[in-house]
Amino acid sequence: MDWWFFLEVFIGGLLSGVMYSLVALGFVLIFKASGVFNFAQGAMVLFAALTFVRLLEMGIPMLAAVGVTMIIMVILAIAIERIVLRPLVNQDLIILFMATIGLNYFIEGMAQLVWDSKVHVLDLGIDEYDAFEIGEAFINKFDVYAALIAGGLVLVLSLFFRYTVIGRALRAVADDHQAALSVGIPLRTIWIYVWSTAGLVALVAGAVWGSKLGVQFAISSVALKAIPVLIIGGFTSVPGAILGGLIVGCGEKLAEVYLGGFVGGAIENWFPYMLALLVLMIRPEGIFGEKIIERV
Amino acid sequence: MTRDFVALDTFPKILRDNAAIFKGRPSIREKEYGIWQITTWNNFFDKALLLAEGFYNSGLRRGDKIAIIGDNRPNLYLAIASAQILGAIPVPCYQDSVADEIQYILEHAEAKLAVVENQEQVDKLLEIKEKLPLLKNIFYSDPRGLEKYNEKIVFSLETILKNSKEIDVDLDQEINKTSKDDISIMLYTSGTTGRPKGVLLSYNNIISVTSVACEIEKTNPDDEVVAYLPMAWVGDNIFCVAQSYISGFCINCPESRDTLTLDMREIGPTYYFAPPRVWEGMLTQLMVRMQDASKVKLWVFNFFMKTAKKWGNLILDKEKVPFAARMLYGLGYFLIYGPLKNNLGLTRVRMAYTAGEAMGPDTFLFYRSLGINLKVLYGQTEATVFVSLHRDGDVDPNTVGPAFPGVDIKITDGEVFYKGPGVFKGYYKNEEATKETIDKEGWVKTGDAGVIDSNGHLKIIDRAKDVGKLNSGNMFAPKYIENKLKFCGIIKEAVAFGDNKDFVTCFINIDLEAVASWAERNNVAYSGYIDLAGQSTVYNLIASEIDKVNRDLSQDTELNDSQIKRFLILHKELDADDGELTRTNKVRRGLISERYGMLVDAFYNKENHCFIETEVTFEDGRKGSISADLKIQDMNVYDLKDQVA
Amino acid sequence: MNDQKFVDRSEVMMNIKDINLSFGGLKALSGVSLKINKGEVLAIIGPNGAGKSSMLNVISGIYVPQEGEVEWKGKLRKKIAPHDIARMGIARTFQNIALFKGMSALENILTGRNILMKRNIIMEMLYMGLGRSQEEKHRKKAEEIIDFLEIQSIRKMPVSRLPYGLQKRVELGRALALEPELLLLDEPMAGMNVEEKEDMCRFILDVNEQFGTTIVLIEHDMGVVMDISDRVVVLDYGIKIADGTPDEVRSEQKVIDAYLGAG
Amino acid sequence: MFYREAGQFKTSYKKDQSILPIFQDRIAMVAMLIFCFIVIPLFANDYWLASILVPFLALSLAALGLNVLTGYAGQISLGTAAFMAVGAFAAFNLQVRVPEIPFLIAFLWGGFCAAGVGILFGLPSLRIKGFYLAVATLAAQFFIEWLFTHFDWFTNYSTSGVITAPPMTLLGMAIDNPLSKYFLVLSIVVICAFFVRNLARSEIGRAWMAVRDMDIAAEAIGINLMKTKLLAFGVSSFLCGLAGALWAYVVLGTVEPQAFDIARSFEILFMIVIGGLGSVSGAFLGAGFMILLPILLNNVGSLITGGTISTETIAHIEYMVFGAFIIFFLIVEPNGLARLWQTGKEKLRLWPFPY
Repeated sequence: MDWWFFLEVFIGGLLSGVMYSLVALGFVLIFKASGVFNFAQGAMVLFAALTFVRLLEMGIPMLAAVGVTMIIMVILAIAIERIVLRPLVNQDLIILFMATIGLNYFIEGMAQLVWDSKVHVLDLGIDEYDAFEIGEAFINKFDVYAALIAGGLVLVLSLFFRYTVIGRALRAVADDHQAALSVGIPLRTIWIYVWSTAGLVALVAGAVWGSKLGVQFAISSVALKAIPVLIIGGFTSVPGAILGGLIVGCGEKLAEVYLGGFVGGAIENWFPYMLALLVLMIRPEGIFGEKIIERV
Repeated sequence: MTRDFVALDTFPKILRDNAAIFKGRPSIREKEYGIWQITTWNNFFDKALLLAEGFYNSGLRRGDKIAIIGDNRPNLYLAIASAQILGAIPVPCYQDSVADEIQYILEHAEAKLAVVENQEQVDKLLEIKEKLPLLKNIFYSDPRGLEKYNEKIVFSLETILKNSKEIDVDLDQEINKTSKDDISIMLYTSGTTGRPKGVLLSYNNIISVTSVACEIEKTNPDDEVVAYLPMAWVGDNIFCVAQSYISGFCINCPESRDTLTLDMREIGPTYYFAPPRVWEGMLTQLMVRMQDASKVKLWVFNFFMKTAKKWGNLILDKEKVPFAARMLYGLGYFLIYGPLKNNLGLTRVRMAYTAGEAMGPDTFLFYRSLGINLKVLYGQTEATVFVSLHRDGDVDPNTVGPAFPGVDIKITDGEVFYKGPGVFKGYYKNEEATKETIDKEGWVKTGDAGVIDSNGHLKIIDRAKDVGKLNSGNMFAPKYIENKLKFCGIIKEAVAFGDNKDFVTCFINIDLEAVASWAERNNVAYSGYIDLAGQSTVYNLIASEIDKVNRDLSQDTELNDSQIKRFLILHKELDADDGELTRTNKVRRGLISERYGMLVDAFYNKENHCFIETEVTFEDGRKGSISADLKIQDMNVYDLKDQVA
Repeated sequence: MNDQKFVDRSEVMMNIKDINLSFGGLKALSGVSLKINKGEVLAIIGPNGAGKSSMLNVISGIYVPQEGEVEWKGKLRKKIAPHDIARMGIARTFQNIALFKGMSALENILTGRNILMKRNIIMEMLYMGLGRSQEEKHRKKAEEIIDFLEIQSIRKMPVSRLPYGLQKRVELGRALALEPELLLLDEPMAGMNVEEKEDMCRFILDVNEQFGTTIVLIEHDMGVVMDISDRVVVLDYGIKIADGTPDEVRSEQKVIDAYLGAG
Repeated sequence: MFYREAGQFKTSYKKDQSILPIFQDRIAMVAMLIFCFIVIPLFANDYWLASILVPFLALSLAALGLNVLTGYAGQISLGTAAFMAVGAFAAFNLQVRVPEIPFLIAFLWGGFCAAGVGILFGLPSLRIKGFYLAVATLAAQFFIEWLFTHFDWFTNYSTSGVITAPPMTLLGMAIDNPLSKYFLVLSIVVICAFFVRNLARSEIGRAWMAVRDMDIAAEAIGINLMKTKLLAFGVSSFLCGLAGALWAYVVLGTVEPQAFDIARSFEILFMIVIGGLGSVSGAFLGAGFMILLPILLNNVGSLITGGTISTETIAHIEYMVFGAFIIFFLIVEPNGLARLWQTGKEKLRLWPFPY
């Protein structure tokens, strides 16, 4: 067995895992604040990425494009809160879940209708094929940068959560809605904030994924990748999301490389889910998730 | 189907015959455990025999009385049949009468046995058991809550039906022994005054009258009737029991009081009797419900109601009607009348009766316009119900129809007298009362004031003894006025005064349901009956109705003096439990005028308000008192002249 | 239903020997012993947080105390699957109504009969043979309960549309449908108006009388309970402070304190 | 308005519990069956039969299956298409291996295999709820899709990786033209619908609904959650498997695993959300809606823009419209078209009264 190769695969896995975490982060934010499992996160990633790339193509400078996209995402967030969440407030979670599936379809449709469904190249000025050499292992630079960006975002977010009023309010909401209100910020505002933040995360994720795979419809399916990440990491914990991402990342890479061969390959589609299932059977609330206690 | 009621001259004989000719057909259905449980004629008869044995064993003999107390339940009808087989006399009592009312009747009737519905009634009887030495046994139909009773005299009907011992008489012979002049049943008339009197009705009375009624209406074994009227009331015994015996149709007993309307809907009776207040109640409810319908719907409804008003009755009376109108009515029938009748459970009604009180012409015509063949009859317990009756195609809302076949009617100084095959055998143990009522030629005094109109219809004005004179010397017929008031739908009860007075005044009871919904629509806030009744807006509402009546009365030469000058709205609903109404909900005029004497005085002492405190009985029997300061309102009256002008 | 008229109240149905129950450190019940006699109406009362619900769950078998043992009909009871509790003859109602919202009152009660039905998917699919006959057989039983609880008029209404009091009644009906020997009522009168409470009391007593069902109810206010129970047990902070007839308990100083203390 | 219920009283539980207790409803049902079995075949052309009605019926069956699981038993599933795939491939393989097997048997076999797989992936439902469960079913979705793509054995080593349904003959008649196919599918679907309806009103159905509405209470009255949920998974997957077989044999003819991708799963989920959770009619209404809406959009689109509009754009709009409808229904009428139908019926029964 070639340990360098193993290391290479392993690190590669970790790095791509970070990107999963990035998407998962969006889910966690919203779940923490509103208990909604936002299936539309993937679509939001797509929408953000498309918007961003199209703005760039229009020749708008990078930062401006980021800004505009952000504004659009915020508007989207507000719209969602008003049109979808408000009427469904304190409905069954499962209903909300299905609503976000609908939302997912809507946004996907909209994204491609407003912009288009071609594949767009997004260049963040990072060479995708350049790589660091560690011993005999090659580590893709791009992945490293992506990881750094992701890490940075996570850092920013956790600071935001810890040191801003909104942030604290958000944490409060996660624990208990009444408490949140006592902080003095109406639930609705909070939701808008959360969804906007999720929008931001979507943008970053979109940009990173986009520049890796090219911005296209397929991006929205990274959401499906993120779900097992959440199951493993737990829906309510940011660190959980990170770790979950890493686990899934290298788990699937290693599985692909070392098992895939025997079973005809392309197993990374379902492997994370099987992993997730395993976790679920052992610990239904995920590794970091808070235990759900049912009152008799 | 014509049957020979000379041979079949008693109910036991008819029942035995029915068991043969209607074998396997339902005689009585009861909704129990969610479905309509059927008792066929033959097993009704078999059960009756078993029960008869049981009664015989517990000492019931020819001529003995047996009290029947409870809601309409097959077992109680069964008990009546069984008693009759033994030649004993069933005495049904009102299930909601209080203990001492029951006690009087059982004492007076010397009842040996009592068959009751449930625990409630059993308790009532046990409470007065000591005072009824003659009462040997109590049988109950519904065991609920009675298992633990270890009273020696209380038994369940089921036990009898299950384990009946052999007896030394042949029931078949017993049945043969019954003859047409035997007493079939004894019914106590609630009587607006004094103690109730036991009216004795022979088989002949009932069968002769009923068979004619069946002839007129062509009743047949496929008819359906819902038994919901008190068993102690003659109506139930004729319209349900007797007629079902004679024409073999099925009696349907509702599941419970509060499912009556549902059960009515399910059964969809073909034959329906209801006192006016029920019909009126239905109509008010219907209108109230329609109030909340959408604009469009309401428009359609009103449109077709107009159509019905215009043509419905003509069509029902088989008169000539333009084709277009028929079409329109047909459409209306599909869109409105049909569904409406369906909702009221009246879809299949072939014959509908009302009696007992006068009914508002509008209400009356409303139902007829829907194609419901509603008819008024005038009757008494003493006449085995039928004295006069509307006939198909000869219906007049203001009368009670022409004399019933075989009945003669005469009016002597304003009072209605009749004679015929239905005339009762007398009051039980009350010779002089009997003499008072039936004279030598067999004319029966009704105590009602009435007239026979140009086309031979009898028209009832009022209780004869209530008809008084105003100081002006003009006739004063309180009931007539009160009814006119009640027809408006928002007045539940009215009590008019004026005998030996200068002018007419009256107490009003508002119809809570109707007025409440009016209040809602006009957002008038109120906290309860008393409050609502006191509201000046409500006073004005009532005043406007009274004004209509006054205009109406002013056109009547004899009655224009009877216009209402002053009125007040009572702070409590007149209630049978307080003795203010009879069990059949007729106002006890005398009692009221003395209990509320001070109010009456206030009327004529020109006071414009009066404080009163009255004792009331609550649902659960507790006593309490309510007081209020009642406002008295004046009305303006009209002369004949300014009508002409 | 099992019409066992005269029940021998001395016979012990369940014997709970000084149990301790705690959730992660915090004690819910400490050293509580309790006998439930066959055929009695036993009320467990106490201020909020006295451990009433925990007690009920111990009785029903959902919670297994860390210490102490529970004897059911003279035999030591081990941990049981929640769905087997009913099979032991124990039925319960819940504090905040736990009806099946998607069903009518009748269906809710029928569902209570499920446990007594046989499952045969083919026959039920064809709605023939057993599939149909048992539906009809048990419908009869359900109807008897409906009749008993006087809810004929709302038989086919969806429970979600019923007023609170009636919902409680339907839930009682569902529990009765199991034909239990032991019936646990978790605050049966909570949030009812006086009239509804009176009705409920009447039904509880009738159940006890007619079917000889042993009844354990927990209530938070003493009032009503005192009139209908043969025996009252008072809990306070997870400790049994009184056990006896209503009158005995009423006069118990500790009880008065506990209640005044709890306000 | 059409109802005349007065006089329709029930004298036995048999009558009271019959599937359509109201006379007017029985009439309506008969009328509808006549319409489906006689009128449609008389007047519908091949286009309608082949490309609208038959697919509609097949998907209705799948929706019916999912409705058993999600609507009645309250267990959400995103793996419907996977179970359909199992049905299709199992049926196909049975016939390939054992050629003389009649296709109906093969269909049943497909159903049972699907049921087996369904139960397997239903096992997690004992520990997990709501969308956690959805994840488990997603696992099924991806795993099975992958399985059929990567193991040629399932496709009988066909180079193109697709399966081609053997010709079907029933009692000597070849079922090859749209009409015969229509009759075949219609019959199967009607029968299944009848069975589901019966289950729903029996002890099993009540157990399912009890678990759905309040599982704690359900346990307290002795309902075994595990058995009940797994049974729901089994029955549901059986129907989906059957639907899958129909989809492969009758609708497509040649199928690749991607015909049963996650999009299909969502499509069917949408059908029951829009059609109505927990009702048989809902499955059909929803399927009808999902089939007809695109066609409608197409026509409307080309009408407005005079045919210049690109199919791609239409597709995007379709996405948006579906999404919007889902949200709309979840907000306005969580019980879907079926409930609207119900309320309409109630109105008719109460007519002319508002309540």
